[in-house]
Amino acid sequence: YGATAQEKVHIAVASSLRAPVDAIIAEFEQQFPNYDVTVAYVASGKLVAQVVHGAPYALLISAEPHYLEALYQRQLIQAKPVLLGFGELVLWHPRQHGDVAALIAAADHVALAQPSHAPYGQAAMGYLREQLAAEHYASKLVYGENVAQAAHRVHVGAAEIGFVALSQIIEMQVPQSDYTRLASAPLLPQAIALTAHAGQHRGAQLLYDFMLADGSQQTLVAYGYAATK
Amino acid sequence: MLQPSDYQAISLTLQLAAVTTAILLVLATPLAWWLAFTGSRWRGWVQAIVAMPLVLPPTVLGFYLLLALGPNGFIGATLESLGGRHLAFSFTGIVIGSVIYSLPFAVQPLTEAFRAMGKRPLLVAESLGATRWQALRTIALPLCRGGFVVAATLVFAHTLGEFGVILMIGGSIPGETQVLSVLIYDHTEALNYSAAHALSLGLIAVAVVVLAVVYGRRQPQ
Amino acid sequence: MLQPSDYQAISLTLQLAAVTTAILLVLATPLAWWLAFTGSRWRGWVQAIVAMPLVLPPTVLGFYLLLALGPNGFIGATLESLGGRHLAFSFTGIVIGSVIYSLPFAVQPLTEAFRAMGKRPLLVAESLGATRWQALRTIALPLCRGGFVVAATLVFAHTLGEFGVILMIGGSIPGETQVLSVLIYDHTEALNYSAAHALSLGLIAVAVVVLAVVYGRRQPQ
Amino acid sequence: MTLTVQATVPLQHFDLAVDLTLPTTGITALVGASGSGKTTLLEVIAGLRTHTSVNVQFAGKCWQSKQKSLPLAERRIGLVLQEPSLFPHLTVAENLRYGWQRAQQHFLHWNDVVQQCGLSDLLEQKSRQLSGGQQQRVAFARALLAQPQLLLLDEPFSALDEGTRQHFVGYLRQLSEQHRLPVLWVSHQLTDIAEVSDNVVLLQQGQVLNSGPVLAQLRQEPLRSMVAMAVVHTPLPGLAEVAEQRLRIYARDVSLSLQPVPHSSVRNQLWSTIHARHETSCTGELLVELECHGQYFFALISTAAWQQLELGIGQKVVAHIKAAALHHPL
Amino acid sequence: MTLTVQATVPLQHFDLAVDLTLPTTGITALVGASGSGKTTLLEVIAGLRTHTSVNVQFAGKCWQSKQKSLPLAERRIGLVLQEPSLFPHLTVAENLRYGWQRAQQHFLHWNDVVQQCGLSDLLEQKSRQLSGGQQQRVAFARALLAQPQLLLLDEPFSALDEGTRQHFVGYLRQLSEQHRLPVLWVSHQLTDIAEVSDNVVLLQQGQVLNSGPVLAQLRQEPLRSMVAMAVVHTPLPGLAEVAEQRLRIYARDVSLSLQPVPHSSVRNQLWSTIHARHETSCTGELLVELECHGQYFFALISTAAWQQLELGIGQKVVAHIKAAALHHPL
Ligand SMILES: Nc1ncnc2c1ncn2[C@@H]1O[C@H](COP(=O)(O)OP(=O)(O)OP(=O)(O)O)[C@@H](O)[C@H]1O
Ligand SMILES: Nc1ncnc2c1ncn2[C@@H]1O[C@H](COP(=O)(O)OP(=O)(O)OP(=O)(O)O)[C@@H](O)[C@H]1O
Ligand SMILES: [Mg+2]
Ligand SMILES: [Mg+2]
Repeated sequence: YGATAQEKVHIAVASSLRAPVDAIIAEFEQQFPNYDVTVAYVASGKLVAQVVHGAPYALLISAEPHYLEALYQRQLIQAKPVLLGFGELVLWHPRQHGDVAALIAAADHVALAQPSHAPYGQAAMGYLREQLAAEHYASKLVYGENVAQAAHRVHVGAAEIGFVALSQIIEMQVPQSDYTRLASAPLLPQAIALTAHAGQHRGAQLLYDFMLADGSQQTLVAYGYAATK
Repeated sequence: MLQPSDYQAISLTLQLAAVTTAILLVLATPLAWWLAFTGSRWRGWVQAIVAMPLVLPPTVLGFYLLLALGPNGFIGATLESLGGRHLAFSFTGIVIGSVIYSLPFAVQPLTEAFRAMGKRPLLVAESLGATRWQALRTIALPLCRGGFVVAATLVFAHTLGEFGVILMIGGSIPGETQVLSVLIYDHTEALNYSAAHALSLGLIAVAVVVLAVVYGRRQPQ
Repeated sequence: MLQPSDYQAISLTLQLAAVTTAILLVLATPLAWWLAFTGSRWRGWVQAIVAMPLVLPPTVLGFYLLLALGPNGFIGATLESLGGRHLAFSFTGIVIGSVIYSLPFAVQPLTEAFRAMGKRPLLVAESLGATRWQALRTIALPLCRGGFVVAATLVFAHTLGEFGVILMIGGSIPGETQVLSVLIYDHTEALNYSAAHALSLGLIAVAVVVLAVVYGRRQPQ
Repeated sequence: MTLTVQATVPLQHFDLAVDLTLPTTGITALVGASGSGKTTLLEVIAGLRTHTSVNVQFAGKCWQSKQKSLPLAERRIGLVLQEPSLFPHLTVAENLRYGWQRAQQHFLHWNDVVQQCGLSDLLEQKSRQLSGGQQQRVAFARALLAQPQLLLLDEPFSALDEGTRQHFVGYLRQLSEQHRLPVLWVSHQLTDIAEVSDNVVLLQQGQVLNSGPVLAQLRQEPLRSMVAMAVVHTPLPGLAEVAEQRLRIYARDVSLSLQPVPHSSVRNQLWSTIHARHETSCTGELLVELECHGQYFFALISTAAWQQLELGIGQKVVAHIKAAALHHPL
Repeated sequence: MTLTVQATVPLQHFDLAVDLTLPTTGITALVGASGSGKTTLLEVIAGLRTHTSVNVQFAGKCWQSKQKSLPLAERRIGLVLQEPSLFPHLTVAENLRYGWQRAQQHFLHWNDVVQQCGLSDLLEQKSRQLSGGQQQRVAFARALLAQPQLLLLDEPFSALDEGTRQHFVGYLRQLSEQHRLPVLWVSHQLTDIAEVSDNVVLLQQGQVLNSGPVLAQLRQEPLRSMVAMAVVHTPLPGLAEVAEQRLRIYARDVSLSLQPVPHSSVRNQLWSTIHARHETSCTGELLVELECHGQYFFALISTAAWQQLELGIGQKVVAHIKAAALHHPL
């Protein structure tokens, strides 16, 4: 490549969405070879700070819709953010089996993302509060920067079980017996928005539409997200 | 303005930094000594390996340390087989992580300080009846004071600010492994800027004053 | 095994580390000189302030730098009002970030090296007809070579591994600000462990060999 | 043309407080007990110690004053410090070249200096692997090769064996005479100083106790009893002919008799007049000052001999000086 | 009881290759030209330079061999290196105390040593602010206060003025005699060495050229023509009575005549026999070796005088030695 001048499209994506977004962008670039999409995988808090301070992103995908709302308030994104899909919280227990309460009771450490800023962490915390009395889990929780770190801990065995995203489970091809879907946990909305200076960016507009189109929605589903429609 | 959890984090952070600095000075001194004076052809390699913790991103280093220290890891498994507990998510674990991560900041300035001093003063001290250990304590330590100050302040300051390794190994458990840097990070991620600013400012103010006192006491040439 | 984006990140990382090291040696030398020889009562404070970048978590430091360098920040706004562009999300921006973050690693070892050398050799060189600059280059530089090696390798290695500041200021733009450490971090975040392992191993191998050569060339005492 | 130094520099137990004017020709020796401030004074002149109350002028040019400090590089000083201060990362040749290549004209030649200082075999050696005396020789040669307009030497030959030191003292005289190179040197070898210096400055506790031409200084305390030697200019009637124009005569090499002595191995017999008689630190010994054709020298004799020979001021005596004493190193 | 050293240490241009046995009583001087290996030998004995082919035994105890190296602390050496090597962060008193407080018994007393070395006023001073000579004195005192069983001194008095140096040389003799402290010292002051040493070891290019009692060495080349001095034991018939048991007589202080001379300031007139005649480096001068009651000394006379007095081996002559020459420092 390089023969024809490609238009660059900078986008920023929540790191938990890396796998499906990579797949969707590959399709997009095949379909629209004039565009070269570069993706920064950034946690939502950083993403907000960066956009506020002049980041050149044309399109944002966040696992925290209300962070995007904040940007919308400041008129840094064009329109109200739109839902792209829903993530799903699961409990990963590769070495033990049983019901969730028993697993937590048996574990020394339960990994989850930091509830103060990571949506999967918030969801996990909410779930725990609803289902169990604090003394059953409070001393066992180990927090990660995000849901990926929660997964690392279970992966290396430092924590026996952990609250992770269904998309990660699919990504890692975890057998069904090793995780439990948490029906009562809320779904985690993933939102998409065009930034204020994406106006003249045709590529960004195209990608935005592509993301919301059926094909992409199917890809998201394949990666463990619930579709919006 | 600060909450109890902040105070807990501050005290934990200072403990961690102090313990790490103390351990590193003890570990790094003989290692730096060997590096400064050995004629071994492995010297270059050892020195390079000591610098390794620097080239990996802290979270990645933390990942590998977690692997080693966790129950399935080499160190963790050994400990457990001996009836102990693995080291992930414990204060001991984050101390080990900090020690490994800051190793080069302690070893390298000390190595240079020893090299600059040379062996001569110690031999003279020994000829005056000092044991090797006394010579080290009464002569090498004060003569290499500059190197020790640099090593200690770099390690201390770096441990105050480090969070990638600690977060990974420690799991941010309040009162056990949730240090100030992790807390500040969490505040900024949660867009809770005023809390982040307050803690950062406090950290900086304390550090500036401590370091200015440490540095200010040294005489100029 | 490695993808084009990996190669791009590797080359960018090496560039960043090299540029940062070069800039820091140039900046840190006069500063360290002043710190080593001044009698000013501000010395302690200046030295403490130089160490400040260490005590903040990298992403938090990055956050403040973003504030300063971005279009609304003091520096960024000034640049823009002068017809330039602000510095966030550019290679220049991450260079500035790395330089500030690694400043203490360059200044402190150099200060100690200058102190240990003392002024005497330079005065002798000047009495032999050398200008101050020649004396610095032909005498201080080789005599303080140890200090320069420590400063350069700490800065270089640290810049290779640094990612908090860079990620914040740079935003991981491939070919512009996506350095290797950010890439490795991304791989681990994406649970893409094999890619992360491969890149980490490669980084470590290259770094060990480079450093072993640098260190190995030094004669023991 | 003079070198003037006014300085007040606080030291540990006293101040260095000098106001000196020295000629810029010939060799001036700086002497004084250990810790009297010699090194400090030399460093003040060289510009290594700067202090607000220092004023140095060389040949009409201001080197150091309250307002200004001439850069060391422009002073063109050949400096040998008490510790040799070689550049340890350079070889001997590189050390020597350091000043050499920065000099404008080269009135002192590379080969001459290297050979006189006995460095031909050492040129390629790392300077940190030199013995103490070798280091001093390199430091001296390096100072010379920088083609200085003033030599400032601080105990430059203290680590050399006697033979070598004698050679260097002679070389110093030669440099001073052939190249009109002014020299200010510190040394503890009073005989060396008496042999080659033109002027002497005596420091005590940071102050100038005495200063002036060496001939006069040798006739005064404290040098008189410390050195007990005189310098005379040849020819002198009664003295065998010698090549040197300047002869040192040690008091202890001179004996007295009332009449010339035949059949003695002593060949120089000078009719002299007893000019003065000085006590020495040793009871039982006298220093007799003799005058001979307007020149002065001493004889060291025992009080008993003075009494036995019934000597007195103004009396004519024969002074016997061993020929060998006139040029033997010891 | 001996100190034996076998060593082969590669140096820059040659090897230090010695196989020495030295007595552990009295003072042994190590002499040799600049760069001949004196410092290296001292450092080998002290254990500062370790090398596989070094073997050192002191008083029957192995200090250094292929297998073993006695820790420096247990050797109890009083070491003064060529550069004084004080601890710069300590005061003078703290430097002195460093060895003092680690010693078992204290046969050398603090006050004596401090006073003899002239350090009373310097005790509180930071040692990095001392003059060169002051540093040497502190280093010497520090070595003594460590209560050593052997003194190893490398040019310990080279930065001292002549008066002070004389004092220290005398003090060294006193230490050796009163405390039976063996001393091995390097010095370039041949007169000092001749004055107080019992034995001399002469190094040349890393090898022992000569070694033995000082009386014998002074009668042999190269010391004979370098020092031109003898040491005699008193009393000696014809010599005025003196306090010293050991007298040095410089060849240049001795003149010869065929008959005793009346009316001369020279009071010592010894009937002696001409034992030998040696050439010197100076043509026109001879060193005449004289025998008197089984003791030997030299006279330095001119060849012309030899001829004029018609001297010959075996002839009886009167040697005139100035009384002053017998104890004057120069
Ligand atoms: N570290 C070293 N490595 C190799 N050669 C050395 C080293 N130090 C000194 N030499 C060489 O060994 C020889 C002996 O050195 P040494 O210092 O023992 O001489 P010295 O007799 O003490 O001389 P001086 O009277 O000048 O002090 C010298 O020729 C010197 O160049
Ligand atoms: N940096 C210093 N600060 C204060 N006092 C000093 C300093 N250096 C030396 N002195 C003191 O100043 C005095 C003069 O020292 P200086 O070195 O000039 O003596 P010196 O005449 O060269 O003696 P020496 O013959 O022993 O070398 C000494 O009494 C010494 O203790
Ligand atoms: Mg001096
Ligand atoms: Mg020597």
